[in-house]
Order: sequence, then structure tokens, then C-alpha cells
Amino acid sequence: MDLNFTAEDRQFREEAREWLNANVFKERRPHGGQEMREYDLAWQRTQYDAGWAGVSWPKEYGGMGLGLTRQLIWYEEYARAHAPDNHLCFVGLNHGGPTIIARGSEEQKKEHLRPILSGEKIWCQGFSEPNAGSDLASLKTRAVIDGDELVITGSKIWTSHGHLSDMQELLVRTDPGAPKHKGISWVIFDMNTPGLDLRPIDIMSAPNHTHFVQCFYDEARVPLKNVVGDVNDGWSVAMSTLGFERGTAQIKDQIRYAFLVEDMIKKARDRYGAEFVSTDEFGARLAQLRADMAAARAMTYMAVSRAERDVSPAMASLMRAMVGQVQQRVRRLAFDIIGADGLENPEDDDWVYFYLRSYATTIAAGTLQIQRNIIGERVLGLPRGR
Amino acid sequence: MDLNFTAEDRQFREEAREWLNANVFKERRPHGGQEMREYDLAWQRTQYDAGWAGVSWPKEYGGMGLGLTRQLIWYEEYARAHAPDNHLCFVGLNHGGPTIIARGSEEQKKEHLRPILSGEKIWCQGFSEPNAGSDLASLKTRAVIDGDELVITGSKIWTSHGHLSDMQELLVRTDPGAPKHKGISWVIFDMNTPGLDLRPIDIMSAPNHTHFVQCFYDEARVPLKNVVGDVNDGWSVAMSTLGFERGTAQIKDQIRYAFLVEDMIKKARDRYGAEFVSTDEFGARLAQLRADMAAARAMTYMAVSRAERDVSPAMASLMRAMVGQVQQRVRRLAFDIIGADGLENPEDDDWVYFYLRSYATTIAAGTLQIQRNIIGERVLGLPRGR
Amino acid sequence: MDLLPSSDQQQIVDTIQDFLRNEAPVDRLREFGAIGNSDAKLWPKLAELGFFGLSLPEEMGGIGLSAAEEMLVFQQFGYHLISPAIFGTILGARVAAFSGDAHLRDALLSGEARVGVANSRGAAGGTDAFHLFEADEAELILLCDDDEAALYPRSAFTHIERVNSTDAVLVLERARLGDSVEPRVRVSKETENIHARALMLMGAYALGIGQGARDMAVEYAQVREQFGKPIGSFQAIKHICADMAIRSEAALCQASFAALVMDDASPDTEFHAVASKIVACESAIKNAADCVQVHGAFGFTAEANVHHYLKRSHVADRLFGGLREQRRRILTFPTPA
Amino acid sequence: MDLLPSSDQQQIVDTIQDFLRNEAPVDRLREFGAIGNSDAKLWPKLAELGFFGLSLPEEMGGIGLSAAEEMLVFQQFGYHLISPAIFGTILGARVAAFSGDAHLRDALLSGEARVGVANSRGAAGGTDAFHLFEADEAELILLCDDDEAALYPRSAFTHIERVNSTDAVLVLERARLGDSVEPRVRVSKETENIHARALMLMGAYALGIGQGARDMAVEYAQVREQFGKPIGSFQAIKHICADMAIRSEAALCQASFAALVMDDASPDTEFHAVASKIVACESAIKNAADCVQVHGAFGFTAEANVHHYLKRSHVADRLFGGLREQRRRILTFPTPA
Repeated sequence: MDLNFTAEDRQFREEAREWLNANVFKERRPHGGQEMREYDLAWQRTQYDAGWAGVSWPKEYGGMGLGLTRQLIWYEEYARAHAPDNHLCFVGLNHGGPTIIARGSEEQKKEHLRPILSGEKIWCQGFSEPNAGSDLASLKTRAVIDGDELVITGSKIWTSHGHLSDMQELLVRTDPGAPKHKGISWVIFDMNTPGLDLRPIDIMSAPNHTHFVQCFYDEARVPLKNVVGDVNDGWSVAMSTLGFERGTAQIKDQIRYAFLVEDMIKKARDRYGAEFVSTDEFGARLAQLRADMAAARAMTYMAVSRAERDVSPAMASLMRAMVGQVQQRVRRLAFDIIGADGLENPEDDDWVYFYLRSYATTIAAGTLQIQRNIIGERVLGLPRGR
Repeated sequence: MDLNFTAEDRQFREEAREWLNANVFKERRPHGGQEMREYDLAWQRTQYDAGWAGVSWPKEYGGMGLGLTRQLIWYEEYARAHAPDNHLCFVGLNHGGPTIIARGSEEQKKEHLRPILSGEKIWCQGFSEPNAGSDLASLKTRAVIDGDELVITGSKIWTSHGHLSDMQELLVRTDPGAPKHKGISWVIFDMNTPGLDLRPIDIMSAPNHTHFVQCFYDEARVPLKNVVGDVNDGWSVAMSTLGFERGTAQIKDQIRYAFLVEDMIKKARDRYGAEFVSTDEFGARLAQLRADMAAARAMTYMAVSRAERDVSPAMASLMRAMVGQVQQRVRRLAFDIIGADGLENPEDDDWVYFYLRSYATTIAAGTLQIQRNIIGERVLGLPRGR
Repeated sequence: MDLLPSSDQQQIVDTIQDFLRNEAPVDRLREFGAIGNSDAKLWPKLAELGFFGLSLPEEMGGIGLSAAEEMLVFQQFGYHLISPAIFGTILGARVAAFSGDAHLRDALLSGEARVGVANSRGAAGGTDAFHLFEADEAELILLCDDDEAALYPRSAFTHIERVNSTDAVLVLERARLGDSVEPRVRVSKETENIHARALMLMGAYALGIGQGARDMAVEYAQVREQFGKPIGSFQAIKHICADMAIRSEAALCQASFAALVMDDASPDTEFHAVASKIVACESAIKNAADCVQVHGAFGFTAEANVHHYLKRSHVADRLFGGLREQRRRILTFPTPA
Repeated sequence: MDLLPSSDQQQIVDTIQDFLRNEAPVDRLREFGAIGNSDAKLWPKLAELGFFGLSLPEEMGGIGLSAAEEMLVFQQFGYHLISPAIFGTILGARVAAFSGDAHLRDALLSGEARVGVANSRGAAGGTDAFHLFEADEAELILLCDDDEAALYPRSAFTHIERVNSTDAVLVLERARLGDSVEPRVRVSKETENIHARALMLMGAYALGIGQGARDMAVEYAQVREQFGKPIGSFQAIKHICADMAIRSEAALCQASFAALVMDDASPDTEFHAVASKIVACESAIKNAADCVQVHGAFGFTAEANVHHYLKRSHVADRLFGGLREQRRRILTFPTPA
């Protein structure tokens, strides 16, 4: 057990902090639309141009090739500098890119990696289907090989920002006869391909900004060379990136939420006056969240410590389940503290917006119920019940 | 919808109140042992001698034969007068007796009913088995017919106060070949029968007072005439009393708990001073419980209203699940309010004792998990999952 | 003693249920633009059916029924997410009636006048700061607190500013009540406790919201399949639904009891009205949140109706004073009988 | 940066774990009479193995290891429900060491002297009212608060009165601290913050209790069958166990972090110690309660060991100040780094 950083690590921290403080965008990130795309790309470009992009990417692909500790330092400073969360670049940087790095051909690497890192292309995900949510492997979107092309027909749903994306990591069924995990392929899909139709899906926190799209593929044609890994081996390709992001990026969220709790303490004192104390119902919840956010951050450090020693990734479900629930409690308390003003959802304040968004934290990336199954079965060794 | 009572009902209430106020035992009920048995029998005898026993029993069997509304009034006044809860008489009055009334022979009625009502005999239950808790029907205690006797071998567990009881309502398997609900018989068992051995089981709230016993039957012989209903028809006999107690007695608990919350408000004010307000964390919980206890009481009235109209008994699970949880929250808050003094469990104060006891409220008479299954499947119509 | 509706009462429930199912299906809220006050087009029909004067004495132009019937009807308003302007109109008619202004009363009972609802912004803005709900086209605005209930002309408010409503189908404004303005009509608590009635009816409305969310979740759990089975067959989902049912049952029973106690003119009327609002708003908020979770990603979209229940549950919670205020209030009452 | 034990640290964990598994199985608590202070018979052996001076500098007669090792060991003390007198003895040795009383220090490090623990009765009894834990045969009693840590002779306390302990295996007394009595030794917060260490170690101890309850529940869920299957295969039970695991993970991570921050002499030491106590005590109480529920009626008896975890979790929560006090405390610290 050790909290210490080497002199080189501390030096790196100084440099990161200095650069971030000087360069972080001061403008508020738009909640949707092309403005949001431009904002996110510009910020990614800013990082790339200064040599601060791809902290977890190997150097040979233009990344910084940092070890886990340095990544952690980077994200800590990132959060402390209030750097924006560039959600639109997330899939490219953390799923699509890393998958190509791990399993792509030289040609695929050459073509697709740099545009992700340099803030030219936005990637989205095409995994979930209308009838395969928690049960991802039962996906049905078909791809038939026709010469040197795949012909894709079917539908994907819950594609965040699909309407603002250039490329998609797409899972399709190439062998309908095989067992459900076997006949799947992982495909690089260009969002300008004819035969793709998008249906926007708004979310409840900003009903006038499209967040998800549903994708309809009607005999959309993709070159066979866009399959990453082998045809029918897509499940293993998809799983290969699960371990890529080893929890270092989560630290930014923990630090941000810890800041938010501090803001809330201030706001509660402003609002409820000097007589506001820890024994107040809000005070008790704030105190509890101060403790819980400390623990959430420590859990992230633990996740990184485990990753360094290659401990079972199922253990990460413990952190995800806890953090998702705590974040929801933080947002709910923020919403409660503002009292009657929670009935307003102003454009220039995010408290209500993010309260509503927080309902996603126990749904996205595996519902809390699925997380609990994983913990029960893979961490605790309880028998499967299905 | 109607809250009104008839003039006759109001008259009945007056009489009940007057008698209870004059006769309720003032001494604290002992937490265990022969003192407790004597206390409970004496209080039952007191009621019987004055003609106030068996509010829900038909007149022909010595009861008062009251309708549901009068029963409700009786129990309301009972709670308001702080009358003691005579737990030891509960099984006889609410399970054993009513089962004999519903399904027993004339001889059985003649022999067994009056001693229950008059406070002469204590009954206990012999239903649960070590390997059949929630899954009651999988019970294994065998009874073989030998001439005009049943020869019983096996074991029952979670028999409350078995060591203080005279008689037992006992479920045994008389046909091991039949489907699990079919080969069961309901038997009147005398606790003095040779071949019965008791193992005391203490409970955590009073580790030095036996509460449960485990019963071991080693070829214990019971006259065949002690079978109630037909041999092998015991499951239907057991189910016939489920509906007998239509929720009227629960009103006493709701009223008692509502009183307790009032006491807690007083105690919190004494302890935390004049500055103690509703926005205090304890104040918020007290306020919430004041509202929840009001609802719990209203749920009991609703249960009685439904019983009057013969609405599905599954609906009663809603009340039971809610009330069990609220009672647990009340006791936990009481335990929290006393702060460091919760580390003491004094003989002359029940707050800690009942806090620990409250863990039973989500276990006894069907765990909360089983209640939720019943609600999901029988009230909401969701599909069974096993 | 009977907490269940009589057959006459059940008939009223069936009537309003049929009417709202046809005229105001929750799907209507999906169409942006056709929002909020559009429910006002239902008012004349509801008025004609007698729902606006249900609990007013006949000599005041009402139907002469009791708080119990009114509770049952507001439960249906909540279930169908009818605009909270309904509180302004129906309680407004009551204010007019008890203040003795028969002309205004009859105008309101006819459903032609519109009445918005003012809600204190509390700690946020000082004593004169309000939110106005559904008041942009309203002639009058209901303001109801512990002391009195009053109808103000819209012109009594100043600094009116339209703001984005969290419940986006409702029209929301910030406003201040002008200095020394007088209401058009007012009724003191001693004459008629309209505030207690507002809390009781908000309990009924919130009860309906929670029941709507419960039914939506149960229906989805029955049809949505994962791993080859309806998700409602998994205990993880089944038990969420069971908890929703338990909360709705508690809210239903307390709402019924609160209405009966009010009809009885019991000194515990306010206590039970507050208890009902507390229990019912909790059932509405928690059921709506659970309904999101049962729906998964779909529940998080603006396409499912779930979010309307969630947002409306918060409106119900904060109208006439939020949970913090109701908790303060409930501790002030003496021990109920 | 590494929150996992090094191999040296793991060896210490293995040593104490083996020792306690053999010498202090939780089953020992089932025998009435053989209670509480009977753990004191372990003290000389633990002392000999070096566990009493683990984190004291070598020049003070200790082993010279850090707070991290001490945290890991107290986690095991909690897991095996070792008498909280262990806090009196180990922290008492620290008080003696930092006050410069080498003679007393060595007596305590040898494990032969007994030290009870005083805990304020708070709002109940005024500032001089205490509970004494495991102090009936103790020569000294540890009293530790925000300002200082001190060892008092038992004779400094008056009005000593034996009371029934909720955690019945512990010896509990009420007492008052005499007027103007002086402790045998004292250490101010500025010299050495023993109070922060007590909170940090109580977090570790409570973490262990919660892990013990979790493991007990998981084990039972694997073997107990109902409806023809192990109950752990039902989501209703599986998800309770998962929640226990989540809580224990949070408590483990924060306890580890709090120990490291303390070794770092960071200004956030107290903040993280308090956070650890809050999170760990919650994990202990909730896991113990869930463990009762998983065990059903059996869990409610005095035969299952579950109740020992439940009761001890409340002792851990209330020693050195309960949740209410810790919440007050945590809001007083500046924003941690």
C-alpha cells in the first residue's frame, strides 16, 4: 500500500496542471446539436495539437502511452482544472480506437486511428438492439457477405449522438446458424453509407435535444475489409476492449462529483442560513455524501491498483454499482436543496438537467440489476438462477 | 366510503373502553419464562370471566361473535387502553381454535375450544421444518397410521413458546407418495406426549430467554381422532384459517406504533432540546413516520373494508409488507434517538429490546421477499419465474 | 366504517375514468406544442358533467357531494396527468363560492374562466416571490396558504418572466406579488379551510400519478422480454413492481382516510391531509423513478411517457409546499385521535 | 499509488488471520459466561507477535511499521469480533509512548495490563457521563476526544454501575469522571493525533465486521435450499448479497486510503478517518441487518452468530462518537485535496 508518486510523476503532474489551466475551455458545453459536436472536436484538437491526446493510447499510434499511474494523474488534473467532458469523443477514444489497436489490421489502424485522436472524426456505438438490451449477444441485425462487401439489414438502438457521428463500431450477425456468441462480427461502419436511416430519440433531461438515435440499416453495404478481427469472431473482438479502459478515466467523475458536493454545501448554507447545521436533514445527507464521495474516489484508486495487478475485471462492477448510485443521490440532493426552484430547468444552470440525467447512471453500461447479478455470480460465486 | 359508526357501535365502544380502563393489567409483561405464561393466561382469564374473550369467535363456541366493525372498535380501544399483547394465547385464539371451529368434529370442538378461550391452555404451532421455511409444503415430518393412532417422527422448528405450551397445531406428512400439497394432515398434538423432545432456541433480543423451540418427535403417538378434517387433507385445513383473522387485530399494532412515534417525538425534544426541529435529521424521520403510521392505520381499515366485501386475501400482503417495514423503521429510529445509550439493554426499558425484535417483522409469517413474490404474482399478475 | 367506494361513488369514478381515457390519454403529452393549458379545453365538458362543483353545497351551485367523491376524481386527474390548472379552477370556484361572489363562482363552475396556480418560491426568493403555473392565459390566479385562500387578478403580479419548466408540458412563470394589492376574493381559514383541502386533493392527485407509473411499469414488465422471458418474471424486476404496489396502496388508503376525516369535520383534518400529501408524493416520485429503471434506456428517453410521471410527481410534491415544509407542518399538530 | 497490500503486508494479514482463526473463532462468543474480556487472554500472545506496537517507532519499543499495517490488522480484529478492549490496549500503549512514560508503555506493549475504553454518553448524561467498556478488571481506561488522548486509573471514575450491554458479550458500566481528577498520562492532539487514529482504526474494525457478515450470508446462501435450489440462486437473495459486497468494497477502499493519508501526514488525515468510520460503520450495520434477513428465522435466533455482528456493528458505530457526531465533524473540515 502506497500513496507516493515518484519525482517524475510529480513533474508530470505539474506540467499537466499548467497546460490544462492555460488551455481549458471556459465556455459552457452546449447540451446538444452541432454546437456540441464542434465544441467537443475543438477541445480534442486542442489537446492533440499540444501533444496531450490519447493518454492511454500507445505511442506508436500517436498516443501518449502513459502507464496507469500517469493516466490517473492526468485525469485528476483534468477534473481539477474543470476541463470539459468530451462525451462525443468517448466511443472513439475508449472503445472504437482501442479495439482497432488491439485487433485491427495495419490498414485499419492507418486509416482510422489518427482521425479519432486528432479530433476529426466522431465515433458512435451500434451494439444494442430493440430486443436485445441487457442480453446483448442475442442481437439480430444481419450481415450477408456479397463478394467483397457485407450487406447489412436490421436496426440498432440507444446509439448516443449517432446523428453527430462519422463512424460507428457495429456488431452484426454474420452466421445466424451458430450459437449466439459465435456468429457475430465487429464492423467499422461509415455513417454516410447509403441505406442507413436515423430516427432521433430525445432524452427526458433535455426533451428538445436529440441524444440517442435508432439506426435502421436497409441493405447498407460495407467493404468486407472493414471487419475487425475475423468474420464471426466479433464477440471476442468486442470483449477485448472491455479491459482497455481500466478505470483511470473514472477518477475525473469522482473528483467532479466531490466538487459538486462542496458546491452544494455552500449553496445549502447560502439558502438555509447560518442556522444550517449538520444535524439538518440536508446537512446529514451532505455529510454522508462527503464521506461516500471520498469512498468512491478511493474505489477508483483501488480499481487502478487492481488493474495494475491484473485482478479479475468483474471486481470493477463493485465500483460501478456504487458510484452509479452515489451519483444519483448527489444529483437528487442537489435537486432537493433548491426546493421550489427545482420546478425550473433553466438554460444557464445544470442542476435540474443533471438531476434528470442521473437516472441514466443506474441504466447505462449495464443496469444496476445486471451489475448485481455479475457481482453475485462472478465476485461472490453464488449460483446462477436462470 | 364512510367513517361513521352506528349509535349501537358507539355504545359498544363506550362499554369496551370503560371495562378496559378498569381492568387492564398495569404490570409490565415479562419477556419470557413461566412468569410470562402466567401473565398471559391471567389476562386471558380476566377477559373471559368478564365476557370480553373471543371477539371474533362465534357465540356458540363461547365467543362474542362480533362483526368486523365491532372487532375493530374492540382492538382500537384495546390499544388505546395500553392493554397487554397476550402473545402466548395468539396461536390458540387465532389459528388453532378457528381451525377447529371451521373444520373440527363436534368432539374436538367440545374438548379444545373452551380451554383456549378461558385462558387454561396455551397452543403453539408446529408447521415450519428445518428444511422447509418459506417452502412450507415440502415438510417431511412423517406420521404413520398404526391402528387408531398416528405415530409421528421428525422435527419442527421456529415453534414460538413451545416450551410454555400445552397443545400444538401440527402438520405432518401422512402420505409420502402423494404430491407435496396432498399427503399432509393437520393434527391436534398434546405437548405432554411421550416421544416429544424440545430444544430451546433463544432469540437475539433477549439471549437469556427461550423464545422458539425445536420439537423432535420420536415415534410420538397421537389418537387418530385428533386429526382435524380428513387424513391427507391437512393443507386445505391449514389454509382455511388463513382468512379467519381478517386484519382487525392488526389495528392494535398500528395504534401502538403511532403512540410510540408520539413518545419518540417527546423523547427527542427532551434529549435534543428546544432547538430540535422538523428539519433536523431525526425530526425529518419522525415527521415521515408520523405520516407513514397514519397510512399504516388507514391500510388496516382498508384491509377490514376489503374483508367485508370478500376481496382477494392476496391484497393483504400489501399491508403486511408495508407495516413490517415501517415498524422496523420506527424501532430503528427509536434506537438512534437514544444515541450512545442504545449500547445498554436495560431490564426496565424496552427500546433496545424491541429494536432488536423488529428484525422479525420482515421475516415472520413469510419473509418480505416472499411477500413481494406474492404481490408481484397474485396482486399484479406478473409471471412466475421459478 | 368503509374505505372502499360505494357503488354510487364507483359510478363517478367510472365516468371520469372513461371521459379522461377518451379525451385525455397520456399520449397527448408527447406532442410538443400541444401542452399544458390545452387541457383547459376539457374544462367546459368537465364542468358540464358536474365535476367542478362536485363537493360544493347545492345552494352554492354545486352537486352537494363530499370530499370523498372529490378525492376519487382528483386521483383520476393525477392518473391521467391532467394539468395542475385543475386545482386553480376547482379550488378557485370554492373560494368564490365561500366568499359569497356568486357571479364569479358560476363563471368558474362553467369552466370558461381560467385560473392559474401560484406557488411560493420559498427560501429562494423571499415572501413575495412566486411561481405561476398555467397562468399565461389565466384571468385569475389561486394563492392558498395556511391563513387564507384567495384569487388574484393576473395583474396583481409584477416582474412576470417566463421560465423553462422542468415539467416541460407546463407553462411556468416567475412573478412577484405587487405591494398592497388586494385579491378579487378571499376566504379565511376559519370560514373554510381550503388549504387543507388543497393538500388533501394534491395527495389524491399524487396517488394517481404513482398508480399510473405503477401500471405502466407492470404492463412493460409483462411484455418486454430479455434472456427469453418477460422481465417481470425476474425477481429483480418483480420486486421493484411489488414495492410500487405497496407504496400506491399506502397512498390510496391514506388519501381515502384523509377525505373521510375532512367530511367528518374532525380536528385531525389537517393532520391527515398533510400525511396524505407526504405519503402520496413519495409514492409518486419513487414509483416514477422505479418505472424509469424498469424501462431501462427506453425509460430515459422523451419517447416513453415515463418522464412525464416523474416530472409531474415533482410538481405535485412542490406545489402547496414541498416535503420539507410538510414535515415541519405535520410535527406541529397534536396527536391525532 | 497502490491501495493493495504489498507482499510483506499480506504476510502480516495472513499471520493475524491464522492466529485469530485458531485462537478466536467467532463461535467462542456462543458460550455464555466466556465473554468479552476473555479475549484478554489473547493479549500476551498478540503482544509477543508484535501486534501491539506495530505502528509505534522502534525507539518507542514498537515495530516501526505504518498506519497501513495497523489498519489491516484491525480489519481482522473486526472480522473476528475481537473485544473492543483491543482499542484500549493498543491505543493506550501509544498514549503512554508519546507521553514519554516508557515504563507504562512497556507494560502495555507486553499485553499484561488491561485497558478499558470510556465512551461519552453524550446528550444522555452530560459531559461527565461515560460508558466504560471491558473495564471491570482494567487498571486503566482510555479516554480519547478531539483535544487529547489520556489514560485514567479506574479509580478516577465514580458512580460505577454495571448495566446490561446490548452486545451481551461485552462488560458495560455507567460511570462519571470524578471532579478534578488527573489522568495517569495524556497526549495532546498537537503532539500526536490519537483521536484521528482511533477513528481510522474503528473504520477498519467496522469494515471487518461488515465483511464477516457478508461472508456469513454468502456462505449460507450457497448451502441453504428452498424450493429445491440454493437460496443464493434467487435474485432476491443474490442482490442482497451483492449490495453487501458493494458496501464492503467502499469501506475497504476508504479504510485503505485513510490509512495511507495518515501515514502521509496529510492535512486531510482527520477528514478521511471520519469518512472511513462513517462508511465502514454503515457497511457493518447494513450488512449485519441483511445477514439476518438472508438467514430468515435462524438469523433472528441467538444460535446463529449473525446477531453478534449486528450488535458489534452498533458498538463500533457509537464508540468514539456515533454517526450524528461524525456527520457534524465531517462538515467542519475544509475541502480535501
